[in-house]
Amino acid sequence: MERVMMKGNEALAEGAIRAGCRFFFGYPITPQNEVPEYMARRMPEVNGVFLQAESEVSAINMVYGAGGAGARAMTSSSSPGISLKQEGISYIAGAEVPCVIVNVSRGGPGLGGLTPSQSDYFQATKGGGHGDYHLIVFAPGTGQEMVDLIGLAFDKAEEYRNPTMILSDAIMGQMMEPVVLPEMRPELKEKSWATTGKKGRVKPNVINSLGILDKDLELMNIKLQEKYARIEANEVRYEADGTDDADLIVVAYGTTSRVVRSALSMLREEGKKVGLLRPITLWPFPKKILGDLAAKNKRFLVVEMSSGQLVEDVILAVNDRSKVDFYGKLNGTIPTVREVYEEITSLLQKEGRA
Amino acid sequence: MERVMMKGNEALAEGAIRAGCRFFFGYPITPQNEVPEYMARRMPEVNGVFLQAESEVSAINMVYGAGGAGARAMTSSSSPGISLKQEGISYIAGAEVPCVIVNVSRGGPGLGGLTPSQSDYFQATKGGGHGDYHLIVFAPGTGQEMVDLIGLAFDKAEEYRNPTMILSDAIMGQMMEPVVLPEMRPELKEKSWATTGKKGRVKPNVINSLGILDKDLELMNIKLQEKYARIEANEVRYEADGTDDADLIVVAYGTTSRVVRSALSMLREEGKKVGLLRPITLWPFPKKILGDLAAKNKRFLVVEMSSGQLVEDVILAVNDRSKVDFYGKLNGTIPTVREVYEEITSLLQKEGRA
Amino acid sequence: MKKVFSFPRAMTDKRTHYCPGCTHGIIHRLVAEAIDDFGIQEKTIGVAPVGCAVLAYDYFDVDFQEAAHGRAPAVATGIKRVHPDSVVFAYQGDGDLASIGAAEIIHAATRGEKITVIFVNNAVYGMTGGQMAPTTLPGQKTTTSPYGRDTATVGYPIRVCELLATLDGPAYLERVSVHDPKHIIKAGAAIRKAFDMQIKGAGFALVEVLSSCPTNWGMTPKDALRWVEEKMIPYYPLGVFRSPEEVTSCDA
Amino acid sequence: MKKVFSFPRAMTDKRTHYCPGCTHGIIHRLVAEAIDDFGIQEKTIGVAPVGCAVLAYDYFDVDFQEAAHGRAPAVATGIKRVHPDSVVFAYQGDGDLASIGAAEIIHAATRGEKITVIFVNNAVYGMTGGQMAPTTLPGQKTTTSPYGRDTATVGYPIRVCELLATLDGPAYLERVSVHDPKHIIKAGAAIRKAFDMQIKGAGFALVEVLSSCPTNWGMTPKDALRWVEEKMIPYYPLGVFRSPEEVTSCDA
Amino acid sequence: MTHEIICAGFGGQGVMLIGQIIAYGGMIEGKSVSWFPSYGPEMRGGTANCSVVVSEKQVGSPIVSEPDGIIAMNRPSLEKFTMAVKPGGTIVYNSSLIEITPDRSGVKILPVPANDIAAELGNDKVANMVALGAYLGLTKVISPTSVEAALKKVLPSRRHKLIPLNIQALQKGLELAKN
Amino acid sequence: MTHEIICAGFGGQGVMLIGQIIAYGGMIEGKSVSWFPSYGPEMRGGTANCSVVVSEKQVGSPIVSEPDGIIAMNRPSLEKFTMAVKPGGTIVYNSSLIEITPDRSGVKILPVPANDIAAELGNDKVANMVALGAYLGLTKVISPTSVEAALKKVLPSRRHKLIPLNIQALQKGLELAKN
Amino acid sequence: MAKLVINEERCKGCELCISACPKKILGLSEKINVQGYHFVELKEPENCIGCAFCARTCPDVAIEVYK
Amino acid sequence: MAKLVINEERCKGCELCISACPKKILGLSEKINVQGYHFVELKEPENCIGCAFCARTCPDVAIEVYK
Ligand SMILES: Cc1ncc(C[n+]2csc(CCOP(=O)(O)OP(=O)(O)O)c2C)c(N)n1
Ligand SMILES: Cc1ncc(C[n+]2csc(CCOP(=O)(O)OP(=O)(O)O)c2C)c(N)n1
Ligand code: SF4
Ligand code: SF4
Ligand code: SF4
Ligand code: SF4
Ligand code: SF4
Ligand code: SF4
Ligand SMILES: [Mg+2]
Ligand SMILES: [Mg+2]
Repeated sequence: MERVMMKGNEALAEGAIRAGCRFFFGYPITPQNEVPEYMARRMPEVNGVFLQAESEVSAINMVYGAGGAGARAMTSSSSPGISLKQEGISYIAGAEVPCVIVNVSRGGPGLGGLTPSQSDYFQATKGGGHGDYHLIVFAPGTGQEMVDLIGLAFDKAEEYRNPTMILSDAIMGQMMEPVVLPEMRPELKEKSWATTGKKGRVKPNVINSLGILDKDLELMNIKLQEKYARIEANEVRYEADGTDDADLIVVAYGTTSRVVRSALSMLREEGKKVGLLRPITLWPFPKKILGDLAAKNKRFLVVEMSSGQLVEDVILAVNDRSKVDFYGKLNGTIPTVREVYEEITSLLQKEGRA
Repeated sequence: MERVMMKGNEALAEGAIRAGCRFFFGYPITPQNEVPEYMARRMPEVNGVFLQAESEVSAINMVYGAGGAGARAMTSSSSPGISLKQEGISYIAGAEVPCVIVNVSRGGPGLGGLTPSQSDYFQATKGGGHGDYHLIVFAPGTGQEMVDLIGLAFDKAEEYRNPTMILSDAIMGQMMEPVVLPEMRPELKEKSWATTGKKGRVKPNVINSLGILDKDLELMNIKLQEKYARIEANEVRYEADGTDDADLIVVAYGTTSRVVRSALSMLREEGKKVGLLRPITLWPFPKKILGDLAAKNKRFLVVEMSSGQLVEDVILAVNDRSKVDFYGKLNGTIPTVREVYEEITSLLQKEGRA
Repeated sequence: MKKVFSFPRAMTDKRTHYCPGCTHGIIHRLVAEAIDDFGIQEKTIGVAPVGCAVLAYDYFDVDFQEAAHGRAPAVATGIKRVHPDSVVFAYQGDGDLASIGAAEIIHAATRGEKITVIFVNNAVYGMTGGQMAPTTLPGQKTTTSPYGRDTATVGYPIRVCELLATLDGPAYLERVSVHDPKHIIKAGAAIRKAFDMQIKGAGFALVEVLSSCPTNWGMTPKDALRWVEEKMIPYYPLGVFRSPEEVTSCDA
Repeated sequence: MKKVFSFPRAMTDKRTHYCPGCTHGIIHRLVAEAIDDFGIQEKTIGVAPVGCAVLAYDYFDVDFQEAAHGRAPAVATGIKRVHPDSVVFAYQGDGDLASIGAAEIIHAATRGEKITVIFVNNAVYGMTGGQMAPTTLPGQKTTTSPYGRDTATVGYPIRVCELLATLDGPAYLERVSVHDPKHIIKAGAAIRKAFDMQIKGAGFALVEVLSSCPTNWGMTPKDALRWVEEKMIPYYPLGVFRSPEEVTSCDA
Repeated sequence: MTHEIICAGFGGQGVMLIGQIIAYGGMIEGKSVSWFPSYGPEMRGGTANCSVVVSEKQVGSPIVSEPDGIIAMNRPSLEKFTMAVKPGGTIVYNSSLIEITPDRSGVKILPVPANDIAAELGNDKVANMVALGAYLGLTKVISPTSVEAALKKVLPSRRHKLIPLNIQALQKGLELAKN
Repeated sequence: MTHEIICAGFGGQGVMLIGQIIAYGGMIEGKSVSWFPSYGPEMRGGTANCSVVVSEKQVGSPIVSEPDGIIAMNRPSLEKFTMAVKPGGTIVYNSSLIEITPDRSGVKILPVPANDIAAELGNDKVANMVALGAYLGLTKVISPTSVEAALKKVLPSRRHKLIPLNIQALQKGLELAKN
Repeated sequence: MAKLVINEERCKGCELCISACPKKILGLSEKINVQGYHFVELKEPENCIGCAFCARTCPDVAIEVYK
Repeated sequence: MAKLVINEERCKGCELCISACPKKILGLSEKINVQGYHFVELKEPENCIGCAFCARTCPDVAIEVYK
């Protein structure tokens, strides 16, 4: 297959289309504008629909409608816009409508800035909306993963009838890397549960998240929790690089994992035993591997662009079995390779493993 | 002072007024309707403003305006409405505007139901909106606390220029208990930072959360994080009941703490050594006391109406020092005293402490 | 003997949860009759609002999606774009459509989205217990305007048909009432036309139905209908605000 | 010699970040002149939008609050209710006001909120790089309507003044343009009037200003002004859509 | 000592009110109290009930699932809560509208023709007070004087003229309990 | 071997393009590459730069903070990045517009009168290619043939007729580097 | 003469049909249905003209009309 | 004769004043300012009538007019 250079956002958009997405509803916001702009050009070519909604709130509800009607539908936005979508996301999760939500996140809180950020981690993984629900959250770390994970996001959304999210950022979205695009998916088959018009069915299909009788709501939640347990059992994805012989394992995802990778390669050249554990799914979180590594007496350093969010999940995963250090950069700046290199070096020195 | 019986929601509303709140912006949603309805009757009597906004989104932005202009302003809603406010809340936190947000939460996700729930815990404490920010979150456990904590919420909001939240639920809101109302606060003094019109100031006051130059945003976040550290150091509140001699400590807040209290009093009558640790502030979280208790070899059981949210903070707090069990009820039902009693009893038996 | 009037096929036999005498029931029936008339039950998809009609999906025997409060036009848009040959209708209250959902309805209308909207204006938030709606009349008492709606501080009610009629997108806009049999029949005709517009692909169609809320108005069902006639109609004049004929000239 | 034209006192001397020839700058100046004229600099509070004018607070020497995208009317409402004697104005773009903020502007208007809104209609999302706005003309190419705005699928532009004129709340609505000196002077008068309305307590006032975006339209500043005159004005006719005289009769 | 009660019936039968009276009365007597309403799953109409707790200690759960006693004003309510009553507890039910007898042992059961007595007193609305009187006669949770004081708090002043009638109904109930 | 470059200049000087050409060329030569744009804090106008990484291994950080070389097309860019260049690295700058010389030791420095040469070639726009040629001449990150292949990918087909001119400009740059 | 079929279980006794009937021949029953409502009855079947005003007015679609 | 004070550092060279001037006496300078723009100059001061069209059109409030 031919490799082409594409911006992350455009690679993601083309990846979505090749995965069968034909309905895009979005609203402009930097740094994700390449996604809707690409879709605006491309959707008409594949007989798909690009529609600029009047707001993010409307966009997520259009996705809810289209996803409920059986289509592969998606929306994309950036942090403030994703906050506006929280009610809709909670509805989609409750009604078990498959769809994909992309957050090309930026620095917050508030209006913030356009720099990349990882401070929407909690919002994405713990549920920024109300109620007990989970998105399956993918964190691409390469241009190729922008393509591959959006395809997977659509597949998993349908398999589990669950909204999935791509959590990316300004760097992943704006960066160009070579990618190999997959073939266009053949037409998708109809979903038996979707709102298509009854078309001879005895019972109408109803998409909702209402549990007005107490028991209904509990049953709805039990069903959701059972599904989440299945997802946690089957859908964890991560990359472990040099973790086997490492004393110190750095945990990082997305953009920071790239910076960490550069720093680690400098350190390995110096003969340091360091490794990278890169969660690819942020939810379900790679708890088990971290627990296993912790049991082998590894130490951990979490590097992220936030005041400390991912680090909580790492601590919960390793719990009493190991030590977790944290190196965070607040929104507005990006950790440099040098900074991470020095952080690790000083950590190794402190631990006497240098 | 005279004790009067009031519904929790009305007690809270009167408490707000007596704390000097004169601006209420809200939108109807069950089970918090008593709050705006009370305000609609009461505000004109105290020369205050009750305004029904066109939506929750608008309401939170009116609060941002009014709070930025120097007033004691509040809004209240319930879970789906609180989700809609997430962008606004992130702005308010970023711009450091004091105000109070009330969530009389209900069962989710999605449209859900009207039963009480504690599944908005993560949203309230970890930031449902984008970016690294924190609300100071109070969880009243009695009618009296509905009155007292809203007053405190206004004071702390101003002291730290930070939004605060009252996380309550359908039960706390609808229940009547005797309360003692405080005196009406005297007029509040003007704030030097508020948008009042320049009135002779040399520099205009500007309320915003924009950091368009990279460094600005990092500085804004550093300032916020420093403030959060101060709040964590000074504003933790909890109630410890019988924790000194207890082997097993149940951690619960709000409605579930009431159910737990009933179960514990049954168990204490049986001579069981059990105690209650009730966080009153959910953020900042009473980490230290939990850590200290854990160090004394106590065991913990977390009871909450969710699939497990508070429990994560408890585990993070006790970390490697103790065992934490979990008993959760999914949205749609409320744990009964009997159920909690039995859960604890069986736990004590398992641990051989019965 | 032949049936003069019978139970519509597009309705289920579930008893509704509406209060006695609430005209939501009449409007449901008119919608079901329109679906029957056009024989579109198998390709109709409804969108339920958050409001007293939240359980509408229980009463219609067609596919349904429950929308978040105010977002029915957006949800309907999503569905209609996926199934352009289906018939998609949204059923919304006045709080839902004219307050929290004001942006959604305006934009669905200006987009000329090929959907049918049944807009039930009962001048109050029914489901949540009678709070002020954007359509609450001046002076009207509600639980959040306990001293009567004061236009000096909270402003004026919105006339939705008039508002939408300033847009180029809508194909059909009419305001009707269901306060007596004659008007019910006219309302039925309007609803039928609004479905017909969609079936013919003409564009966005909305019928505003003046409706009663005896419970929150604190009236008997009969008095409530009189209130619709005597108080609401003068503020919300009945009539056609956009007709397909105009649309043709508009497109030209 | 005496000054015929000088730098307004209500503006700071910061250089703006606007593109060369962008008429946001002219509109800023007209607002500042109105503030000067009425001598209200010490009691004026501005609300900045999210849009190219996001940094407006840097350019006016008055208190300011930055609103979330589309929510300036709500923020202005909050401020005005707290300080009823102050003068509160919101400055909004067309994406901000007519798209994401459609509900907020309609409700501020129907409430008769005593604020002044300066609505800058440049038929495009300037700040985010030229996407389609609710005011983008039929056929107009933007980054999200790359084949030209197709009214059959994405509908028609919204005429904001006409829309708001159906409401009872507004005291003053006018559409102006800044494409030449004559119209700039008229625009200044309208903006002054919109502030005067508020000072006099008459109610909600909005001035829609047709404005250029040379950068995203891909034109020279001069050509962009010609485009305003030749393309925008025919779709968005200039004029008064609600005047204080009407209001008086309306209140009576 | 903690006493937990459920008052249940159709909307309009005044069950919420008698619950509030007990709670208020308890408060007046210096006890800890709570009152919690619960409306049926149907959003409008249907049955309703409230939980009341009166205690010497701080009230824990305001939701009563194992009541010391119930006051059931209609049949669905009686059926729903009969088995929940604690052994040794009390069941007072409105025999004017409920033709069955509760199938339960180990508890005190008192049928009260509340509507009939209220009709005799000339006002259907006070049936709830008859039932309350009977319940208080059996359980003594609060004293009749506290009821009178509570009524003044619970009823809006424009309805204070009805207090004597309510007390009369209460007395009728108290008497029934004596037998 | 990993080579990291920053190309910087005014918007409109084509610095993004030459960055993309290097990245594309690297890809064509089978290497791992990344390109990352950065616009100044001003939302419009002003200066811009891009980071390019060409490596035998998987590319880590796409943001270059210690470049092996820079191509600076205007003075602010040169001033900003001069000190960041790694010891032994390369600085190519547009001496047509930059009247200063970079104050830096331990690196190769090549002033290139890019605009003047471009003007000679009859098209101001190819100044960037002159600078690129010089840079490639010094560093050999990618081969000139790869540039030609990359141009075909990077330029939209309607502008392919300009490729010969661009190659000509590249050659001029390469020659400058030889001396 | 027309015939009315009243679904007593759907009726909520709102009386709207009663006031809509031009012949004033409808009235509430003494009996109550499972929902707890006094339902409507055709008091003078012989006078029914089958105009279906009652049916069209009924919010609960509790009346069918035959002629 | 009127007098123009042009703030060269504020000017962005957009040329709007040039086309607004009824006397066509404004033009861009050869020089550039700190912002990098060729700023505007009054080419024929003697012909300026002080109408201030230029000033009113300038988006950057770079011109003041005296008469
Ligand atoms: C986001 C959100 N806000 C508020 C509510 C609460 N709510 C439910 S229905 C309703 C209003 C119903 O009024 P209307 O739309 O007029 O319908 P009606 O009940 O009168 O038919 C509201 C505010 C909600 N469910 N979700
Ligand atoms: C919630 C949210 N959505 C989207 C954006 C991105 N955004 C910034 S400005 C803007 C539109 C600006 O267009 P307009 O209001 O017309 O103003 P202009 O720039 O044209 O003056 C958008 C969509 C945002 N900041 N926040
Ligand atoms: S509350 Fe009003 S609108 Fe709702 S069902 Fe009852 S009468 Fe109808
Ligand atoms: S992008 Fe358009 S609207 Fe924004 S500053 Fe530039 S010209 Fe003005
Ligand atoms: S059909 Fe007509 S006449 Fe007969 S009962 Fe109904 S309304 Fe009366
Ligand atoms: S209108 Fe229908 S529900 Fe009402 S009384 Fe008549 S039959 Fe019964
Ligand atoms: S004042 Fe008038 S004449 Fe003089 S330069 Fe300006 S526009 Fe021209
Ligand atoms: S209009 Fe202003 S900015 Fe534009 S060229 Fe003239 S003086 Fe300069
Ligand atoms: Mg309504
Ligand atoms: Mg614009």
